[in-house]
Amino acid sequence: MTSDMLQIISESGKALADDDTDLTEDQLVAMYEAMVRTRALDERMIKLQRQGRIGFYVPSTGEEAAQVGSGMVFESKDWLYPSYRVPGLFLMMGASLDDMVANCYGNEADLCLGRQMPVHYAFGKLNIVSISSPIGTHIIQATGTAMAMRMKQNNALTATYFGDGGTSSNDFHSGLNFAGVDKSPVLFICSNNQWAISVPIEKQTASKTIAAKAEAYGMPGVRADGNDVLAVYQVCKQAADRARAGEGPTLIELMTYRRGPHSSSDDPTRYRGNQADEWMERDPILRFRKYLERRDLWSQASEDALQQREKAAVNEAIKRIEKLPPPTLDTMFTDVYAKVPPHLRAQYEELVENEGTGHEADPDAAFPL
Amino acid sequence: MTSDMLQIISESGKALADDDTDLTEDQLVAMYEAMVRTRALDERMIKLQRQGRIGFYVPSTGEEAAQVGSGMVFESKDWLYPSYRVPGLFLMMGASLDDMVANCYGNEADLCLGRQMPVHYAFGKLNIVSISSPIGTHIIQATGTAMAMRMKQNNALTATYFGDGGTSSNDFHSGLNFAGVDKSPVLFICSNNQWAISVPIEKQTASKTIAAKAEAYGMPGVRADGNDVLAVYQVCKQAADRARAGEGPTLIELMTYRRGPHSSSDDPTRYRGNQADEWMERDPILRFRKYLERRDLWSQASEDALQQREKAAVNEAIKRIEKLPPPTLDTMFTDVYAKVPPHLRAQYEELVENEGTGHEADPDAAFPL
Amino acid sequence: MTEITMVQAVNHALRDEMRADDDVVVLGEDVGVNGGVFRCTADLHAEFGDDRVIDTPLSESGIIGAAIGMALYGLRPVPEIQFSDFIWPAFDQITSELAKMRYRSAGQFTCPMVVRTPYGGGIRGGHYHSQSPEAYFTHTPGLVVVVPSTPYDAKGLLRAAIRSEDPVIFLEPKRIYRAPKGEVPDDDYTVEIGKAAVRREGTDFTITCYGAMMPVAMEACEKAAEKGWQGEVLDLRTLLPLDEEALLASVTKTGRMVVLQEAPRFCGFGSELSAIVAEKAVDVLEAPIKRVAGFDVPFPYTLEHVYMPHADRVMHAIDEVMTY
Amino acid sequence: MTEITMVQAVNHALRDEMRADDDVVVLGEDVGVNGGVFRCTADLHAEFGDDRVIDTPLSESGIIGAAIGMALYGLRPVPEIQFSDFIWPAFDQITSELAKMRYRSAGQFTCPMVVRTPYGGGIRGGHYHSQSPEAYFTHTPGLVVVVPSTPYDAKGLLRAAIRSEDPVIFLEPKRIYRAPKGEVPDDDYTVEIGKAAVRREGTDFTITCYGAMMPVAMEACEKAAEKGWQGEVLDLRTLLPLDEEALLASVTKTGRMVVLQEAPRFCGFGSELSAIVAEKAVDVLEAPIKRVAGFDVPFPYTLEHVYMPHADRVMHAIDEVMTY
Ligand SMILES: Cc1ncc(C[n+]2csc(CCOP(=O)(O)OP(=O)(O)O)c2C)c(N)n1
Ligand SMILES: Cc1ncc(C[n+]2csc(CCOP(=O)(O)OP(=O)(O)O)c2C)c(N)n1
Ligand SMILES: [Mg+2]
Ligand SMILES: [Mg+2]
Repeated sequence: MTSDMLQIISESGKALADDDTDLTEDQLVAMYEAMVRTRALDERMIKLQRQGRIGFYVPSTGEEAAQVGSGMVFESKDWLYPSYRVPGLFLMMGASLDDMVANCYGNEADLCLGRQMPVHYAFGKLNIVSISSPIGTHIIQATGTAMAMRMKQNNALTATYFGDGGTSSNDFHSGLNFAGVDKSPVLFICSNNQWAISVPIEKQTASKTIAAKAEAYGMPGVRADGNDVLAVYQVCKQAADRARAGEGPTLIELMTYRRGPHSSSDDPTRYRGNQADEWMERDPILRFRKYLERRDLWSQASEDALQQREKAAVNEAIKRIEKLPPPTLDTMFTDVYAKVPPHLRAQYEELVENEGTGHEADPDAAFPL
Repeated sequence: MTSDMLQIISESGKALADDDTDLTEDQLVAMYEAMVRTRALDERMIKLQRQGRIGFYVPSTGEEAAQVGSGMVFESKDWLYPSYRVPGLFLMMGASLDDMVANCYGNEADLCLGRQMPVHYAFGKLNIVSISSPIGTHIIQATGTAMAMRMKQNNALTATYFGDGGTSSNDFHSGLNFAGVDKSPVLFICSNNQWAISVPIEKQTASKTIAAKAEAYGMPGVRADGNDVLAVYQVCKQAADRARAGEGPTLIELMTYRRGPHSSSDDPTRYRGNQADEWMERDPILRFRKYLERRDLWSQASEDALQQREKAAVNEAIKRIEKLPPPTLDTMFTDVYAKVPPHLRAQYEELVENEGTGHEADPDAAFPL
Repeated sequence: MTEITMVQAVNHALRDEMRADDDVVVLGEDVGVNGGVFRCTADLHAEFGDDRVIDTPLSESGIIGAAIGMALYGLRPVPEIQFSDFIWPAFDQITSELAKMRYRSAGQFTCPMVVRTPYGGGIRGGHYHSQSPEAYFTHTPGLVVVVPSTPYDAKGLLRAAIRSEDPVIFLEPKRIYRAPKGEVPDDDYTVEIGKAAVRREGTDFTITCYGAMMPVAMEACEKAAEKGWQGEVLDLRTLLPLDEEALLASVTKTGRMVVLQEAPRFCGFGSELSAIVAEKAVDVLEAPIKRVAGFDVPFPYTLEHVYMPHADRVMHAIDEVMTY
Repeated sequence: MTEITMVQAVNHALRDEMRADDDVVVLGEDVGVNGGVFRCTADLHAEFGDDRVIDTPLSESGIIGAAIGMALYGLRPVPEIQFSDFIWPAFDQITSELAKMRYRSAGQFTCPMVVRTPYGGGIRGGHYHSQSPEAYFTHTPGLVVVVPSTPYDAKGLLRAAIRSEDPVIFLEPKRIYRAPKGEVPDDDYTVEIGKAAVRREGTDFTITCYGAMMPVAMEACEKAAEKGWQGEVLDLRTLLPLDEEALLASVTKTGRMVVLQEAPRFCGFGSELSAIVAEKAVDVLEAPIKRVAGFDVPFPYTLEHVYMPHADRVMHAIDEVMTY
């Protein structure tokens, strides 16, 4: 890791010199709990996928600090354009476990009515914009929202999350370029987990860092240890303050590592050795726990209680959601337009007339990515 | 103009300290002649357009040094992916005036058979790749060619030209990113003439310079006074040497100014004041002429002879080309595929049968861009 | 009523909607001080300022992507793509994002907006300033595709589009941008999206058309009338959702059909019209359905006048269906 | 002869062509060490190395743009787009550049290459891992569009595509990537581009299909046979240029036609087939031309099995044309 990267907690959990965080002790504990909650959800969901109970999942193991440290800086008027690897962010912003789980089951309880694959969440009430699969498209959309916020002068901000691979996309370029010119209040948060499926960062860009790309767009670029939740918080807080003060966008690079497979469909042993092991030792949760323990904010007892509580909460949500039926057939035809147009009404009617609802999903279909 | 910009000839034509060019006196004179030739062609063609004899034209007035200074560094094995504003480059590389003029008439002598608008040249024998209108698409293509050259290890290089507006395009981003990772031998040459039609550079990017964008792609970015032909030559030569030596790509920013309208369809008085005037004084041809005169390489007599010769050459080419007929009807159907497929053969036959060739072009059609 | 061009009609629609609703903003290349390369946004910058009339960097994907973000937040953006030939860098935003946002979020997020873009040949623009891309959009569920053919419709449809809750691709036939002029009311009116217009009643055959092909269809019908054949000109105006009822009604009445479009024939929009009739009204057909379209080649420059469908070529098709 | 999957057939075609011609290179996301997310490029990196099997940055427009530059210079690139749903960032390169390079330069520059990409539903991929984009490409003059439906054809067509002088969009039906397996010769062979295949001879009706719909058409014909109706299955294989002769011959023989595709119906590829028949063979039709297609909505995840055309739905259409 290079020297221009902010670190506040050392890998062994010691506070480094510049630990002047404005976070209260309650907040610190809440952050820790959020990180553990995120992992509890992830671990349970990937198991569900392995058991064939949901079709697909994307774990964020090892990237909890990036989600939780950044999630601390947003207000309810802010808008978020997330990637698929930030479930913890949603929980922090107020998404319920039921909503998260229902999305992965894609059944009638899913806020998106099972129209997209698992992990493609959308939370309208939380201003968390619908995730789509195409990489990068949301980055310029985030800028557009931030341009509107700047026009309205309401001190709100937009934040968007993407990976190292996402920096190669067309709309990383347009998103940062438009924001730079407009001085829009937007945080571009890159979780540099060093892999885009099987492609390592060296094949993704020759830039020395991701943060260095900010200069091309006339905005500050900052870097933090993405496994250090306080460092993440600090760079995001500073960027957010600047954004709210009308000083424009920031590109934030959070150095971390994708410890697990890209998704439930991926087998990383095909393309990388045991590099992941060394990152086990840099585990963001463990590190923060040591820090809290040093500050006497955490104990084995609180840990045990938390672990039990969070796992139980996930299991209960699954129990509630799993038994619900799939979305009804008519949901295939609604929401294409504000009103169902005649040709879609006709297609729906023909479907119901000809086939009823008796079809079964193909049990052999398997997703490779 | 900022200090990190290479200048070799002062605006008054004086050689500055670092004038250690490797160019011979003959080469210097040839460069001057090429600049004058470029302007002679441009001025004549824009007049032809005003007279309604060709449909469209894009002048490069004031940007001759960028074309000629860079054009000196290429060898016949190199490949060029030009913009529409570098006619002088083509002349230097060996394009004939007849070919240039024929392209603007789009008649049977046009190497592209009148299939594109004027100024969308292609010179297969010179490795000067077909220009298309969409801005930026050629930048990543240039990288692709350079990737192939790197694989073949043949010391050839690719150069691509684009404007300040072009740096906002998707394929500026992909082009530089791929080249950075691959270390491809390619020169990315940006003529920063400070305008993209009516959009000034400040609205195009917040980057301090275009050259600064190089860092995002892990390659050197250099800047030269684009109205100083020797400075242009020097930065391009160094970049070319690096490319041939396997040291990868360079982003080159040539600071200049679009003195004329964007094209024959544009009226710059609508969106900018008389900013152009101050750039008249920085005329690249005048400046280089003063320099040559100081070095006793040029005189009024040589100037008069040159001016006369070049204008006459253009006029003769026009005379030869103008009288030629349009491409024949069958050329509408060839070259869509390597062989004309049955459906196109049928469409051609139907056309000929039903209509003959008797149609006249619409005299009122007028191009706005 | 005033006689104005289609460019002016578009300009007035934008101006009026911007006056009526502060959330309407215009963005694109050269739309600001310059007023657009076709002058469709003339004077808007002076009246509404930098924040609502935005000159963007040169990136179509940026223009549409930013507009989506604005629309999601509640603005009502009207992005301009300078030529529809340059819309492709934005196609990912349009087809993957704009068209699917409402559906994929089950209505939690919507991005109503109007993507305005001049399309079609007839201005000697060659290859990349002349194409007719409608079929790429009409195959994309979630989009509304509108093509006006008169100044009246241009203003009325554009106002309706701006007020609509769906994303609209608004294709402006640049060949008829400046002529002919047409009568346009000075007061507020809209033209309903999703409804075709019968431009000429007839009993012998139907010509379907839209945009700059409407006057060509009319001219061809004049020629046909000289032979005693009365053509019905159905100007579709909205291509998606299509006014299928009007299409089937006209063809049922006439029994013969000529499909006219500028775009290349193969898999063009017109093929859908043929397919619908062959599926739902094949029995009424007294002759094959003839298509008159651009040839299946890239749009040529010098031979533009041969490439583009004109009344004589349409007349050949009419001849064929009438004498079958 | 060996029994292999379509993935293996693609893989072997790439391997064999790369062995035969040093200029053939493969590029894309995860095609290298990882061997492609569907394993189509497995083992190629080990055999041919970094220069010929290139893991690119995450940019489809970069992948196709770079491939164009390579092809112009004389290489024979075979770029992979990981899912055809992600091809849109490259659509500008494909439609503005790849398709038009030969034409606009009057043959001075050409960029033969094969853009391989898996398409279609059936793997529970939802919205963005399931779409069938063929119609966007078949409306673009200058492209060749190929869709294999068997391992044999996949290998033979891909080899022919790599050797062809035209740019080919090679759409691989991922639903049948791994099953059924099929017999594939071990020696060199190609399948001619531009020729349809009759998969089942029949006299009563024609079903047109391609890709993963071919087995669905076959299954539907089995059901129809139970009613005594003999269907002819025409697998188009090449969509552009289309084997119009085979289409018209089959429909002329049977007099009835069902058009089958996974993609949304409206302005889909199948509409062109209807239009051609309505234009050139309307008299042979004894019934309306029925289309069975994806619904005109974005591709849903949970209801995928309802969305995708299956034999029962095809059978409804057969019933309609047979009992008309
Ligand atoms: C435009 C596009 N191309 C390809 C893909 C397939 N794909 C899904 S995720 C991914 C890698 C993303 O890597 P990165 O941005 O670093 O995010 P990470 O998965 O590491 O969090 C790829 C190539 C896609 N979803 N969209
Ligand atoms: C993708 C695309 N969008 C828009 C245009 C219309 N257009 C033609 S030239 C131009 C400005 C280009 O400016 P710049 O790149 O600075 O080059 P310059 O004309 O100044 O040499 C624009 C917007 C285009 N040709 N392509
Ligand atoms: Mg990553
Ligand atoms: Mg410029």
